[in-house]
Amino acid sequence: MPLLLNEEQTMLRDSARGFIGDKAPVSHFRQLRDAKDATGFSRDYWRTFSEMGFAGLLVPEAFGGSGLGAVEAGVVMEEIGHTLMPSPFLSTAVLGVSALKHGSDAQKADYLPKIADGALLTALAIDEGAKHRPLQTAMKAARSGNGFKLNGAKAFVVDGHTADLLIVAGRSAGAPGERDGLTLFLVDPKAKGISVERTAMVDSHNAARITFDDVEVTADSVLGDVDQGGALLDSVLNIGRGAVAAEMVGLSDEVFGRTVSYLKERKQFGKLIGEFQALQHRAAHLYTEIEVTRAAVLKALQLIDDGAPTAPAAIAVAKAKAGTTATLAVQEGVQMHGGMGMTDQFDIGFFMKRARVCQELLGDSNYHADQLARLKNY
Amino acid sequence: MPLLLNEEQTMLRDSARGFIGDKAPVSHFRQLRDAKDATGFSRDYWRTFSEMGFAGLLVPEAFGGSGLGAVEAGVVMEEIGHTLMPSPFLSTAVLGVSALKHGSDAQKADYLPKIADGALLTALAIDEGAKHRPLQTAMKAARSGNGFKLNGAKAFVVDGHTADLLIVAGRSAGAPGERDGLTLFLVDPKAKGISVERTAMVDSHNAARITFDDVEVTADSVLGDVDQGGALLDSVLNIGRGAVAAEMVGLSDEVFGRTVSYLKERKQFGKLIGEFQALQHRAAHLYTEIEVTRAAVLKALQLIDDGAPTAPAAIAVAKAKAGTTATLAVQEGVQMHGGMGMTDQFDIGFFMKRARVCQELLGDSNYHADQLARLKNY
Amino acid sequence: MLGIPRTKRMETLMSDLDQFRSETRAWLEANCPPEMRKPMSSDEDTFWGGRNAKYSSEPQRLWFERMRDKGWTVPHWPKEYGGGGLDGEQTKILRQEMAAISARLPLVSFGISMLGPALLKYGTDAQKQEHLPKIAAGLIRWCQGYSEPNAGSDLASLQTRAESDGDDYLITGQKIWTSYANYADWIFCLVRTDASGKKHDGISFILFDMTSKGVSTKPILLISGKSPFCETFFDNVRVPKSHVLGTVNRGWDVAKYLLQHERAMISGMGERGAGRPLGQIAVDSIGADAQGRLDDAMLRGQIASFEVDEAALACAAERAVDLAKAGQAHPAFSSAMKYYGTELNKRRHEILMSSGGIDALEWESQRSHEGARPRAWLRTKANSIEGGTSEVMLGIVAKRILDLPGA
Amino acid sequence: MLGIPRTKRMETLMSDLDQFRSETRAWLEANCPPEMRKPMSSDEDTFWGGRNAKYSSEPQRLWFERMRDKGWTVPHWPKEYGGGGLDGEQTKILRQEMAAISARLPLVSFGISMLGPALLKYGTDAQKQEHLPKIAAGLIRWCQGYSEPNAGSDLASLQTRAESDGDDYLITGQKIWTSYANYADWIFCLVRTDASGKKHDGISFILFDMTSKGVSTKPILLISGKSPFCETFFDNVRVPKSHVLGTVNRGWDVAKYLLQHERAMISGMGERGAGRPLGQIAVDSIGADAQGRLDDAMLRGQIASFEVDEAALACAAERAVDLAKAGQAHPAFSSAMKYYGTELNKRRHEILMSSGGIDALEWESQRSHEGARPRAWLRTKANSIEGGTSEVMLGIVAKRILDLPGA
Repeated sequence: MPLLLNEEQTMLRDSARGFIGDKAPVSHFRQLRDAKDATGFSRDYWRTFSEMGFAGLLVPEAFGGSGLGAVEAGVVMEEIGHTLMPSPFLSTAVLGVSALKHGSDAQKADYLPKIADGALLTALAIDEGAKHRPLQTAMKAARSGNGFKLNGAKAFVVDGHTADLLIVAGRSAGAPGERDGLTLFLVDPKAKGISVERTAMVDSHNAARITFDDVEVTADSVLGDVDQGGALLDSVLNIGRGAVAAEMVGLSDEVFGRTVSYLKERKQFGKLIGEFQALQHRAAHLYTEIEVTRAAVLKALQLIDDGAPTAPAAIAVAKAKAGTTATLAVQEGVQMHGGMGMTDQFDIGFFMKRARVCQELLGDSNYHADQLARLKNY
Repeated sequence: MPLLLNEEQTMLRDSARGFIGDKAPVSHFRQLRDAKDATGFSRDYWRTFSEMGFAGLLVPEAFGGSGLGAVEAGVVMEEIGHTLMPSPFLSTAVLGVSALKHGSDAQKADYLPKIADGALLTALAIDEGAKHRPLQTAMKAARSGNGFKLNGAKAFVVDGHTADLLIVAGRSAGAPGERDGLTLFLVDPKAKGISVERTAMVDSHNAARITFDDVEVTADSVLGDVDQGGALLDSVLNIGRGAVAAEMVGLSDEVFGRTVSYLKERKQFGKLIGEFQALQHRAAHLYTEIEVTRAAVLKALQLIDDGAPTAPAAIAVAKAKAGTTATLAVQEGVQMHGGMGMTDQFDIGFFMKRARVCQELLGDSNYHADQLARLKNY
Repeated sequence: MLGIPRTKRMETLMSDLDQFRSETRAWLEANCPPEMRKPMSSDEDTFWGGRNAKYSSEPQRLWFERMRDKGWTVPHWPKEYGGGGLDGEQTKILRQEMAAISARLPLVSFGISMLGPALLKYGTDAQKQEHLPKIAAGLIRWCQGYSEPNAGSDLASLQTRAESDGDDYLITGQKIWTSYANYADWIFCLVRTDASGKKHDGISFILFDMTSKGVSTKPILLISGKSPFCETFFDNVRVPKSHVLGTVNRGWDVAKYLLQHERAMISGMGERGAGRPLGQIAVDSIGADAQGRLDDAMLRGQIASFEVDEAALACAAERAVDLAKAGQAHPAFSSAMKYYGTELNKRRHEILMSSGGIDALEWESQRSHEGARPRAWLRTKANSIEGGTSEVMLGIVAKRILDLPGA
Repeated sequence: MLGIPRTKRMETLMSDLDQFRSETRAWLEANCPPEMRKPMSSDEDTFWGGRNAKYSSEPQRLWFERMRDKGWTVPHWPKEYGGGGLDGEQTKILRQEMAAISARLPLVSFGISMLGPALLKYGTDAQKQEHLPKIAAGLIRWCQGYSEPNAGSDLASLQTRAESDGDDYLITGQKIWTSYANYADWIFCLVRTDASGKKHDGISFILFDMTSKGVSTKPILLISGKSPFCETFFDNVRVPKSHVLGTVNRGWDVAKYLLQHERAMISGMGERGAGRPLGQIAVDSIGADAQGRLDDAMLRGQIASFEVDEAALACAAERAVDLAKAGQAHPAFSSAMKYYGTELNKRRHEILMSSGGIDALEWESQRSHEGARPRAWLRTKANSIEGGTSEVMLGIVAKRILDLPGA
């Protein structure tokens, strides 16, 4: 398969770009932030997004979706990266759908059509410590009657404050660090014993800390097999990582574009600053990094869609590379904008903040480089 | 103490610079290399060096030396770094003397005056594997009668092929990786069971691989205390590391100076290449790195002379930093010299080769950064 | 050539200094209130002086007044201007003894750190008499009017104009990045007194009261949140010509002199080597493995490499001071240090963010001290812009130290 | 907008290609000698052709002759010039099938990789008839005369002059970095035919026989040891004017076209992703800890970061080919790839040196294969110089892709 978007993917991109660029430019995000909007995203836009088929992008056609794959998810995420539009696309349309596709027939029939309709929002609750370490999951999932009782706390639950359904990783057996013994649960955030605290993040996007205090869940709420959630979780996380990497490509591209424009308009010492060779070389280097990253991310998404055994390594590469490239892009962006880049009035700082969050989200560059080394046995 | 050379140290530097720069410029080294000289250094020059007091620089005055310290050793090493003069200064005057100073009165009386006279050469035999890991010493030193029997192999023994006395780290107790159980031995390289293979190195300096096959040594040949050689070894290695770091400062400085000169004389595209801002910024960065490194190395050497408890951390910083700076200096040096920098006819490649060897010598930048982390408990 | 006897003449000198040290130690012990011996943890802990100065606590007032009375708000200034009259070695000892008990600075001000040195060098007797004692006594708080929206790195292209009107100038224009302009009593300011020649000529360095008619300020919100920076506007502000510091149209000399002080200050901004090692801060949030090593091998490596660089920079800073004392310092070396120090400080805060992980992403909660870590991180991004960008610093090194052509 | 049916027209096309693939596979299986299915381990394993060509083995001769007879030394060239007449997809399949059995290239030559494309684009019919078949058949070995001692990155400032003398030129000057000039039969060469105008004008691209009177060569010793590079001297070498390729004084166009091919080739030089992972090579010499991780945590981190970059570059190289096929490639993108690929390859070899440690410092022993590792390391330092320096590549990206002013 060529490492290019095909015709349909290009149309999808144009369509996403049209909507996101027109309706939700960075000023839309700024407005939500300044208003300290309680939801953190526009429900109206999400409705339109759903009508356009984006909420159900990955939902199988049998359940009312488009049945598309990781590449298409990446296409949309990249456009989101350009304007930082807050939306439940990642949490619900990517992570939620990817998880629920592994559910029982009943679970799929229950949830997937509602997601495609834009009527149901989900959130994936994995992280517990300061860093993304899914195997370190410690949340207790003790058998209790016919079901389980959950105890523990989750952090960095993206869109956790608006979710209608939580997908929660618990430990039903084994010890933190072990792969066996993980189970995924579908949990109603209104269930007794759950408390959700929205966390105000540096990027003004949405996340929550959620504590579970003797939360009872039935056996029906298990997603996949008990104790065997590790593989399912990997597959869900990997598509999420690819999607976040795609967002970082869009973000890097946007920052870079704005920076190159600034180089062509800002004068210092009687010259356009883009005439200074030191900046030219740094810009050319950054350009190359972004193009290299773009290829790595597309490749990883294609391999996921192919079900290739090399997909996990490719995702580790993509997420690691996208993280370092986005970090470089925003650092160069702020520095080359000089003092103006430091002001809240300029948008460039938003990208720096979002890039930092995207780094941590689903594992930072260090985590994924380490994963690559493990996969290659060294 | 100010982080500057004092008056005497400045005079010492001028004196060393006078001799080394005049008598042993890089062409002297080139000549030895081209001739595949069997000794690898000029014995005549070593004699003069000794007469000037350099061989006995660290030898206590009571044993015919100048009783100076690590800073002064660094002063000479830095000058050596400028011209790559091959000499036994590191192996004998720095490492050998620093080790023998911890010897018994008899050992000191036996060896130190001869070193100061330029009549005795020593070599320190530590490394066994691919990387410098002194605690991993595995060479067996089994008790045998009144003495010990040595079995094993040493690599990267600087000046091992010309040494009159080997100072050998052996394991008299414990297992590789343990600190206790190391003992240092003074061994005659002509002893039965020893075979010395001179290794031709990338930098055309001198090193040897030495194998020990049932080599008998007496109890008198133990340097310091049996099983307790670790601390002694640390102190010897640390002064050696500081000395090599100083050599790398000299080397970096020399390469940088040559490169800046080239930037001012080579024309391309109708300009001196030093007019290109991208190169200017890289040169300015490298300048800063070298100055920062210079300060770190001098500080570490001063702390050694002070017997400060912070000396080991400072040495780790100095050797780690000197390694990365020298690597950067030679890489920029070759690149900025373009094709000419790649030719054997230009000297610049010699510095790249020597920098690589200095990196590995007594622990590379990674080793020392790791040491720093251990010293700081993380 | 070897074995030259060590010089002995330092010894008598040392005993004088030793005595100064013990007296100073005793005085500090007796006079520095215990509350003033803790690291500053908020802006409130800094006493800035000025017409509207407020003490945040009684110990703060006591400590300031005692130090002021001894002249030790500006220990190295001449006594006639309210200083302590100490020489370099004595000043260093005072700093060391203060550091030893973690004593806070009694007074922080741009008057001390920036304007003062320029006044001492370029001021007329009248100007020195007028301004220095008030700075030393914390009576007047100063701000700096340098940058303009279209004169950032290219400071000399500034446009704020001072038109001659009899014995006065009428000043009109806009400044930006004026720290604490909204709290300052007076400003030292670069203005264009002659627009006909080269841009570096025709600039004058002038002092005036911020309550003058036509001065207004507006705070700037940064990506890290609230900031001390302001936009400052001058609309026909009348200033006597006698308020020019140095020669008219030669203000660039004064500015350059002062910038070197600023750069040296900024290069010292990182928390180099002080406090808890970065690796242990990371262990606090990420944990350690069985061997006690940070349980993120990649990050541990990055931290170790950083700490090598940071420790080396601390040595270079120490050496820079010693070189300056010995009269061997290159005047442009502060630019190299400013570049290196600020780039390192940015790296430090990237590492702190990575070490904090998810927890370091919170922006407003009490748990996160209102996002202290991410705000500090974002704030450091300005380090390599303010006081001369890294690019400008590298250019200065290339030109003035390396003498590269066309730099 | 979603759910557009996937296009079906590829399917019939695929079946033709599938058939070509299976035929090719069968032919290779039958005709590629087993000895030619191993990676090349020394220079001897490469067959370069030429008047003095020697086969290092009988299988080498057989394999070359069989491939030559099928036109597959240059599979994508037209059959009339001795090529295989394959289209892009077929050529790719042939390469894939050869790679699948590790088949060696039957013939390596600058005639194929560099001059050929230029001849096909710019050659007259007579020139094509004269030269292409001899290249395809390995009869003539070519070398490239571009760089001069004072025209490195600034290639267009070359000074070798061609003076008109009736129907001939008389060529005088010096070239440098002429690979294998001492073995080559002919040279393609840039010479100045007009010194009056701008430096890019007045250059011609000319072909001549290396046995011509006045040609001499001298090998260059590199920091890595022996090299294929030579200095090449021309002293009044007489060359017919008909040997100019393309238009007289427009040789720069030909050179640029050809340089793009060279850059694409060099950017592919790294051993990207092929063979044993770097981390395992390091484990071979340094060892692993109890968890199987390389027992040098710092180095492990550097290797992992490198492998991320290298894997990403491999994707970018794949994408560059796909973009080119789709007609969407920016013509200057090869400069970006050349820059990135060569910098990465240098980094790879730094890591290999660090991984080898002490053992990788040996220069001459048999144990070290005569210093293979350090020599390879040193050789990579030229990657970012030859075929256009990294600095020139970045400049091209800045100018042609980013359209930055004055680049």
